[in-house]
Amino acid sequence: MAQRIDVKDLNIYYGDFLAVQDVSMTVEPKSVTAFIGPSGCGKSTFLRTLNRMHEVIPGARVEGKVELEGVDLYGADVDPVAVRRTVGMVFQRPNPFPTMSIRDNVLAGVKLNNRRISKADAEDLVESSLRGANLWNEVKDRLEKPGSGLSGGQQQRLCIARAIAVKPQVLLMDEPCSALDPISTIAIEDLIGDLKQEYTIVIVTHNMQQAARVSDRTAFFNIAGTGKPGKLIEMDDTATIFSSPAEKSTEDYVSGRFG
Amino acid sequence: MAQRIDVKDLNIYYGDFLAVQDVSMTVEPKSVTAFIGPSGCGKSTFLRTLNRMHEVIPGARVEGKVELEGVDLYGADVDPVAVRRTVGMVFQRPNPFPTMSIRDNVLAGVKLNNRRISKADAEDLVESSLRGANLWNEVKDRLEKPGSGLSGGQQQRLCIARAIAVKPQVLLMDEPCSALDPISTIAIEDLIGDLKQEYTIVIVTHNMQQAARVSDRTAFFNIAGTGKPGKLIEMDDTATIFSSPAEKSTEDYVSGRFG
Amino acid sequence: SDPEPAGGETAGSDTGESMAAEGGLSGELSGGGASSQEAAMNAWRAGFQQANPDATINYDPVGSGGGRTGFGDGSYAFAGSDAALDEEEMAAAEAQCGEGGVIQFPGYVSPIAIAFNLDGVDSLNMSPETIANVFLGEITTWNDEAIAADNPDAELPDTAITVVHRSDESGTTENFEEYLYTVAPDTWTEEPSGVWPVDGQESAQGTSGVIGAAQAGQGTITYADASQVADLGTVAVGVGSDFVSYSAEAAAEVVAQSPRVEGTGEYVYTIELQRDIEGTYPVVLVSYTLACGTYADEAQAELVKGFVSYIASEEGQEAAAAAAGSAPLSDTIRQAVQPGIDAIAAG
Amino acid sequence: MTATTPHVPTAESTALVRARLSVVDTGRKRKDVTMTVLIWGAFLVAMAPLVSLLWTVTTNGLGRISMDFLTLSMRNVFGGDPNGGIYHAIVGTLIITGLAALISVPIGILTAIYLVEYGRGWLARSVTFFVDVMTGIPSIVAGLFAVALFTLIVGPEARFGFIGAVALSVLMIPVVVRSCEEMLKLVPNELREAAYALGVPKWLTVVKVVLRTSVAGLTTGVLLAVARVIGETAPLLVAVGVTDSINMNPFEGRMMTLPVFAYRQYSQGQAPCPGGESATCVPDIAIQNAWGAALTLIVIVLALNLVGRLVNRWFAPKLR
Amino acid sequence: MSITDSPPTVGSRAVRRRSSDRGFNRVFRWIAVGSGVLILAVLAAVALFLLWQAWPAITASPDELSAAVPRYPEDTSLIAYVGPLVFGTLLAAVLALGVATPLAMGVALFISHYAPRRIAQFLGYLVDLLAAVPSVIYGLWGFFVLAPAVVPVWEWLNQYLGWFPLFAGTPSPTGRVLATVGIVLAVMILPIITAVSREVFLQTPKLHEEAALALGATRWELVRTAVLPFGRSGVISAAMLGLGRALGETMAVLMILSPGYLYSFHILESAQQQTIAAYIALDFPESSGLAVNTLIATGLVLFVITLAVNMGARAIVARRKDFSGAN
Ligand SMILES: Nc1ncnc2c1ncn2[C@@H]1O[C@H](COP(=O)(O)OP(=O)(O)OP(=O)(O)O)[C@@H](O)[C@H]1O
Ligand SMILES: Nc1ncnc2c1ncn2[C@@H]1O[C@H](COP(=O)(O)OP(=O)(O)OP(=O)(O)O)[C@@H](O)[C@H]1O
Ligand SMILES: [Mg+2]
Ligand SMILES: [Mg+2]
Ligand SMILES: O=P([O-])([O-])[O-]
Repeated sequence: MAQRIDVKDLNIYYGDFLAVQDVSMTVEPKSVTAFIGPSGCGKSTFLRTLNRMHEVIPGARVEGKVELEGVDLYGADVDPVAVRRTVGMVFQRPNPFPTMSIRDNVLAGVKLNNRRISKADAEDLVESSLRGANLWNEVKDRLEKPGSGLSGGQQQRLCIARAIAVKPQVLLMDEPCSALDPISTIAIEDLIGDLKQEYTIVIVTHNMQQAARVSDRTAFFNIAGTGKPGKLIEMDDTATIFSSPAEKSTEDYVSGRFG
Repeated sequence: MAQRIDVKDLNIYYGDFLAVQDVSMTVEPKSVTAFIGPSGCGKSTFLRTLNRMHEVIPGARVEGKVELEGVDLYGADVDPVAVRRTVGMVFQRPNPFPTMSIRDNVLAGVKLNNRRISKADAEDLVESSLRGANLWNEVKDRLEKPGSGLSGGQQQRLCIARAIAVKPQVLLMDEPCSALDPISTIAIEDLIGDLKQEYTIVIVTHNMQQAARVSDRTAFFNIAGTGKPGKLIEMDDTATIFSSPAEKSTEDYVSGRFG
Repeated sequence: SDPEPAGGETAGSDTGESMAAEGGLSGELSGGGASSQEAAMNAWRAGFQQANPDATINYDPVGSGGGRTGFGDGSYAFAGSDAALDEEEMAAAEAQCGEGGVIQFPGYVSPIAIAFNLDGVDSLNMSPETIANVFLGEITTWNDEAIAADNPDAELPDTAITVVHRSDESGTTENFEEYLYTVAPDTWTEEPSGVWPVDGQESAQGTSGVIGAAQAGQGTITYADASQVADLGTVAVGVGSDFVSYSAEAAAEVVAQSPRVEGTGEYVYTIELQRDIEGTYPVVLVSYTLACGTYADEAQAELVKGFVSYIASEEGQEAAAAAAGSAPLSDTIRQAVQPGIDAIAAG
Repeated sequence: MTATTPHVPTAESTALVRARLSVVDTGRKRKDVTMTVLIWGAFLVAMAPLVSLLWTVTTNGLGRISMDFLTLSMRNVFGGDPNGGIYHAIVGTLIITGLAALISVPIGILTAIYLVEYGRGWLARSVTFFVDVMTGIPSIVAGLFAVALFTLIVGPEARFGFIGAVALSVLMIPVVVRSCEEMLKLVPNELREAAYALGVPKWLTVVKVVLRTSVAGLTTGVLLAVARVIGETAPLLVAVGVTDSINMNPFEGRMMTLPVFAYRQYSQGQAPCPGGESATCVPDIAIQNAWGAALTLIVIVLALNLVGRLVNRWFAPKLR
Repeated sequence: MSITDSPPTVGSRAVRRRSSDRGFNRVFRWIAVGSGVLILAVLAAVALFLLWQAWPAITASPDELSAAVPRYPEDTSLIAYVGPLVFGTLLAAVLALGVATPLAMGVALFISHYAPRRIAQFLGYLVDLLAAVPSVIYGLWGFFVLAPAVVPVWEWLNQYLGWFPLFAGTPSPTGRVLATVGIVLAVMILPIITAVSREVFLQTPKLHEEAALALGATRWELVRTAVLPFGRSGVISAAMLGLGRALGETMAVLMILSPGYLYSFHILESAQQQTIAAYIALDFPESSGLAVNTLIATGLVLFVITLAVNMGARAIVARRKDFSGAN
C-alpha cells in the first residue's frame, strides 16, 4: 500500500510571494518522516503540495515535480481529486463534519462521493477504520452521536479514522497534536507508530520531542526572516538530526537555542 | 512601580466546570515568572484571573484571593477597569486595532483615560513607549500608517508598546511569541529582559527553552486528563525547575517525555 | 337585499331571484377601471354570480385611465370609467370591438358630498360662489361672512379651514371641478382635468384617504363619494335660490334631466350634465360602463351580455343603490342602450 | 538567573495600590453610564412604534378573526355584509409567494454559491454590485416589468398569479443572494478542506458539506426574503389583478393576496347601511376586514419564522 | 511540467483523472455562474424595459408632455419636472436614514453588547420579525395611528424650533406630512439596519475586544475603540440597504403623505414634497399613453439614483479599506 514520494526542485508561491524555495527530498514508504522548523518556514505549505491541497488556496502554485512511485502528481492527466484520495491528510485542528454522526464521519469519504456501499461493508469499514485509529472501544456504543461531541483527542483520532477509511497510500499530518492535551497526544503518537506498518506517514510538528519520539527521518526547514522563502536545511535519520546534525542552524534549533 | 502578586487558594470555574484548582503562589516584583505546562492545563485561564480578564468570558468565575501588594483584586471596592490598567496584558496573537494608525494604537489606552493629553506629551509618550518596546527605529517614519501593516513580530511589539504606554505595574503575556518567526521571537525575548527592570512580568510559554532563557522563576501546571482541573504542580527558581525539580511529572515534562 | 354568505368558489347559493332566467351562464370574465364603481361593482358581481353560480366576474379597480386603456387594447372585456371615452380612445375601442361597436352608458351615478369636520356642526348651506372660494383657499375660516350669511342659525367657530383634496388623478375630482367651473365660472377659472389645480393644500389618496384625513383634523373640508362620508357634516349646495342636500334621488334627477351628447355611436350614451336645474343635486359623479357589441368568443359574449344587462337592469341599479348609495339609472337611458346590450354576440 | 530578594508589601505601597485600584474616574464612569442609558433608551424608543404597530393590528384585527373569516372567500359578499372571509387571499398569498420562492431560491442560492465558492474577477464583482442595485428596484417597477414581459409573451389580457410571482422574484432574488452569501461564508474553510482531503470533488463538497452545514442559515435567509415580498401590494395589483373568488391556478385567472385585499378593503371605506348598523350591515366592515387580513398576514409571517426556527434547530450542526 | 515516462504502477493508476467527476464539476460550476449571469440579465432587462418605456417621454417636447400629463406644467422640461420628485425622494430617505441609523446602531449595540445574554437572542429574533411587517400595514398604522398622534409634537416643534428651515412653515392639522413619513420609513428600515449591524458588531474579533479591555476600557470605551471602528463599513452597508428600501418604498408613503411638488424643506407642512415611488403608484391608475411613459421615466430616474447611491456607498467603504477590520 505505502508508496514513496520524490520531490524535485520544488518552488511554492502564493501569488508572487515565494514561500518555499527549491526543495528536493525523498520520503520513504512505511516510515514516519517528520518536518520541523520555526513558525512560518513553510512546513504546512510544503506538506500541502504533496497532495495538491495547496491548490485550494487562491493564487497558490508550484514549480517543480512531486512524484508518487514515479508518477508526477502534477502531470496533465492526473486528477487532483484522485491525488487526494491516494494521499490523505489530517489537520492541525480536528475538523469532524459537525452535521454528521461518528459513523457518517468515518464513511464521509465514501458517502460524500456518492459511492454505493452495502450496509455490511459499511459496518466493517467503520469498525476497521475506528480500530485502526484506536478509537473503536471508546465510541462503539455511540456511533450515531455527532462527532463534534467527542473530546479534542478523540475528534482528532476520528479524523484519522476518516482519512484511513478511504484507504490512502500516504498520510500527511499537519501538527496533529498541537491542539490536544498530553494524554490524547500520547494516544495519537502510539497510533502513528501502528499506522506506519501500512502507510507512508509525513508529520509536521512544532514539538521536537515529538519528532524524536515518533519519526524515522526528520527534515529541518528554516527561514532567513519575514518575507524570505522557507528552505529545507537538511534531512536525515532522526537520530542523526538530533545528535549530530550537519548544519549549525539545525543544531541551534534542536537544542532550543531559538524558535 | 513593579508590585508583588499573592494568589491564595484560587479555584477557577467556567460555569460548572472547574478548570483550575487550588492554586497558591507568589509572583515577585521586577522579575519574570514563566508558566509552563501542557496544552489545556489552565495556564491562560489562570493568567487572566490576575487582571480579571476572565470576567469577560461568560460564566467564568473564581473562588479565592488574588492580592496585589496586599490589596485583594476581587475586593468590593476594586474597579475591574482600574485593575486592568494596573495589570496590563499582551496576547498570543498580536492584536493592534486595525482601524488605527501606529501612533493611535500606542495612545489607545492613554486616550481612554486622559482625552486631553497635550500634543507634545503624546509625542513623547509614543516615542518612549515604542522605544521601550524596541520598535521605534522601525516605525518612526510611518507612525500614521495602519498598525495592521506591520509584520507579526512588529505587531506584537506594538501591542507591548500599547500596554506599557498606560504605565501598568505588572505585565502579563500569554504565549507572546508563539505566532512569531524566530527573529521576532528573539527580539521579544530581549525586550522582556529589558522590561523586567521596571515591571513585574508573567509570561506563559509552550517553549521550555524560552522559559529557561527569559524567566527567573517558573511555575509548572499540569492536568490529569481531559475534563479534569488543571493544577499548579510546583513553582521554583527556573534553574531548579529545569535541573532538579521536586516532582516526577515536572521532570518528565521539562525533559520532553510528554507534551 | 340580504347578501348571501360566501363560500368556496361555487358556494354562492342559488337564490338569484328574478335572474333565474339567465341562470345558466358559466366561465370567467374580467374587467377593470374606475375605483369609484368598486362598491357598486361588488354588488353587481355578487348579484350576477348568485344567479349564475358557475360564473365568476372580476373587476380590477385600477382606475379609469387603466380601465380605458385596458378596454382599448383588449385586456378588459368590460370597463368602468369616470369619463366618457375621448375620440382617440373611442377609435381604439372601436377597432378592438369590431363591427358590433362600443356600448357606453352611465351605469353608475353617485352624488358627491361636500363634507366637513367641524365640532358641533352637522350641516351647512353654501352657495356655489362660496364653495368655489372655500376650495380655492380664498375663504380661510369657518366664521367667514360668506358662510355666515347663508347660515344665520349656525354657530360658526373661527377655526381655520383646511381643504383636503384627492392627491391622485380622479373622476371625483374631475366632476367636482366641472361643477365649480360651470356654476362659478368667474371664481373657478381652471379647466377641469381630474387633477386638483390648487397648490399647497392638504390632500390624500383615494376616497377613503380624503375621508380619513378629513376625520383626522379639525376644520377640514373635502369632497367625496356621498356613500363614504360617514359621520362628517355635509354641505347643502345652492341651486338657484334653494339649498339642496345630497340624496340619490336628487342626483338621479340631474342625470335624468340632462341631455345626451349628440353625434356619437348608436349605443354610446354620453350625457351632458346640466348643473343648474332647480331641485336637483348637481354635484354628481357620472361613471360609465363600457362594453363591446362583438366578442371573439361565444361564451365571453354571453357572459358580458348577461352581466351588462344586469348592470343596466332595474334590479341591478337598485342593488348598487343599496350597496353604494348610487342614483338609479333612468328608464330613458336604459331603454336607449338595452337593444345594444341584447345584440352582444360573438363574431 | 538572579535569585530575587523577597519583596514585602509596605503599608504605603498597599495604600498606593488600593488608591489606584479603587479609583473611580468619575468622568469616564459618568460617560459609561450615560451611554448605557442612551443605548437602553435607543432600544426602548425603537421598540415603541413597533409595539404600537403590533398592538394596533392585533386589537383592530382580532375582533374580525373567526373560523368563517379564515375559511370563506368574499365571493358574493358586498356592501356592509359582515360575512365572507379571506380564504381566497390566504391561498393566493401562499401560492404566489411560494412560486416566487420557487423561482428565487435556486437562482439566489446558486448565485450565492458562485460568489462564495467560485467568484473571482470582474464577473463576481459586477454580480455583487448589481445585486445591491437590484435591492433598490422600486416594487411597482418590478410589477410593471413583469406585466410588460408577459404582454410580449401571451398578450395584453394576461393577468395571472405567475406574473405576480415573477414580479416578486425580481424583488426577492437579491435578498436571497445577499443573505445566503453571508451564511455560506460562515461555513468554516476547515470543513471544505476536510472534504477535499478525502478526495471529494468540489461540487460534491459544496452540495454535501457546505450546503448541508449551512442549511439552517440558508433557511433563515430564505425566510427573510420571503418576508420581504409577502407583503407586497403595488406590483401584484398591476400584475395579478384582484378577485373575490378562490383560484388555485396560478397560470390562469386573477388571484387575491392578503396585502392587496387589505389595501382594497381600506380603500373601500364606509358601506352605506340605510337602517344603521345591524347584524347584516356593518358600515365599517371593510376596514375591519383590512385589519383582519393584516393580522392574518403578520401571523403567517410569524408562523413561517417559527418554522424557520424549527428547521434551524433540526439541521443546525450539532455541537454537543 | 511534463508527463512522466516511468512505467505505470498501482499509484499512477490511482491518481489518473476520472472524467465523470470533472464533468460534473464543470457542469455545477457553470450552473452557478449561469445563475449569476441570469441575475445580470434580469437587471439588464429591467433597465432596458425602463429605458424603452421611458423613451417616448424623454424624447417628447414639453408641449406634448403637458398635453398628455394632467399634472404637467407648461413649458417645463422633463428634468425640471422630475427635479422636485427627486428632491422629495431624497429628503424623505435622508430623514428616514437620519432617524433610523443612530437608533438602529443603538439597538444593535444593545443586543450585541448590552442586553443580558439570555434575552439578547430573543430580541434579535423579534427585530428580524419586524423586518417582515408588510408595508401596507405600516401604511394603515401610519395613517390611522401615527399621523394623528404626532400633530401636537409637530406643532410644538414648529412653535419653538420654527427658525430651523426643516420645521418652518404652517404645520399640517392632520399630521400627514413628510416628517411623519420619515418616521414611518425609519421604523420600516430600522429592523433591516439593526439586523445587519448587529451581525457585524457580533463579529468584532474577540482579539480586539480583549485588547481594549486589557487596556482598562469601560464597556462604552470598548465599543468605541473596538466595536464601532470594526463595524463601520458594515454599518454603512446596512444603512445603504435601508436607504435602498426607503428610496423605493411605495405603499406607506402613498397612504400617509399629503403630497406636493415643490423644492421645499418644510417637512411639517403639507403639500410640499412627493417621492418618486409613491408618485408612480399614485398616478399610474389614471394614466395612459405618454403619461405612463412619463411615469416610467421617473422610475428610471429612481433606478439611477439607487445605482448612484450604491456606487457611492461602495466608494466610501473602499476608501476606508486600508483601515478596515477585515485583514
Ligand atoms: N494562504 C496564504 N496566502 C499567502 N501567504 C501564505 C498563506 N499561507 C501561508 N502563507 C505564508 O507562507 C509562509 C509559510 O507559511 P506556513 O503556514 O507554511 O508556515 P509553517 O511552517 O506551517 O508555520 P506554522 O508552524 O506556524 O504552521 C509564511 O510566510 C506565510 O505567511
Ligand atoms: N471560554 C471557555 N469556556 C469553557 N471552558 C474553557 C474556556 N476556555 C478554556 N476552557 C477550558 O479550560 C481549560 C484550560 O484552558 P486554557 O486555555 O487555560 O489552557 P492553556 O493551558 O492555556 O492551554 P494552551 O496551552 O493550549 O493555551 C481547558 O480544559 C479548556 O477547555
Ligand atoms: Mg503550519
Ligand atoms: Mg493558553
Ligand atoms: O373614481 P375615482 O377614485 O377616480 O374618483
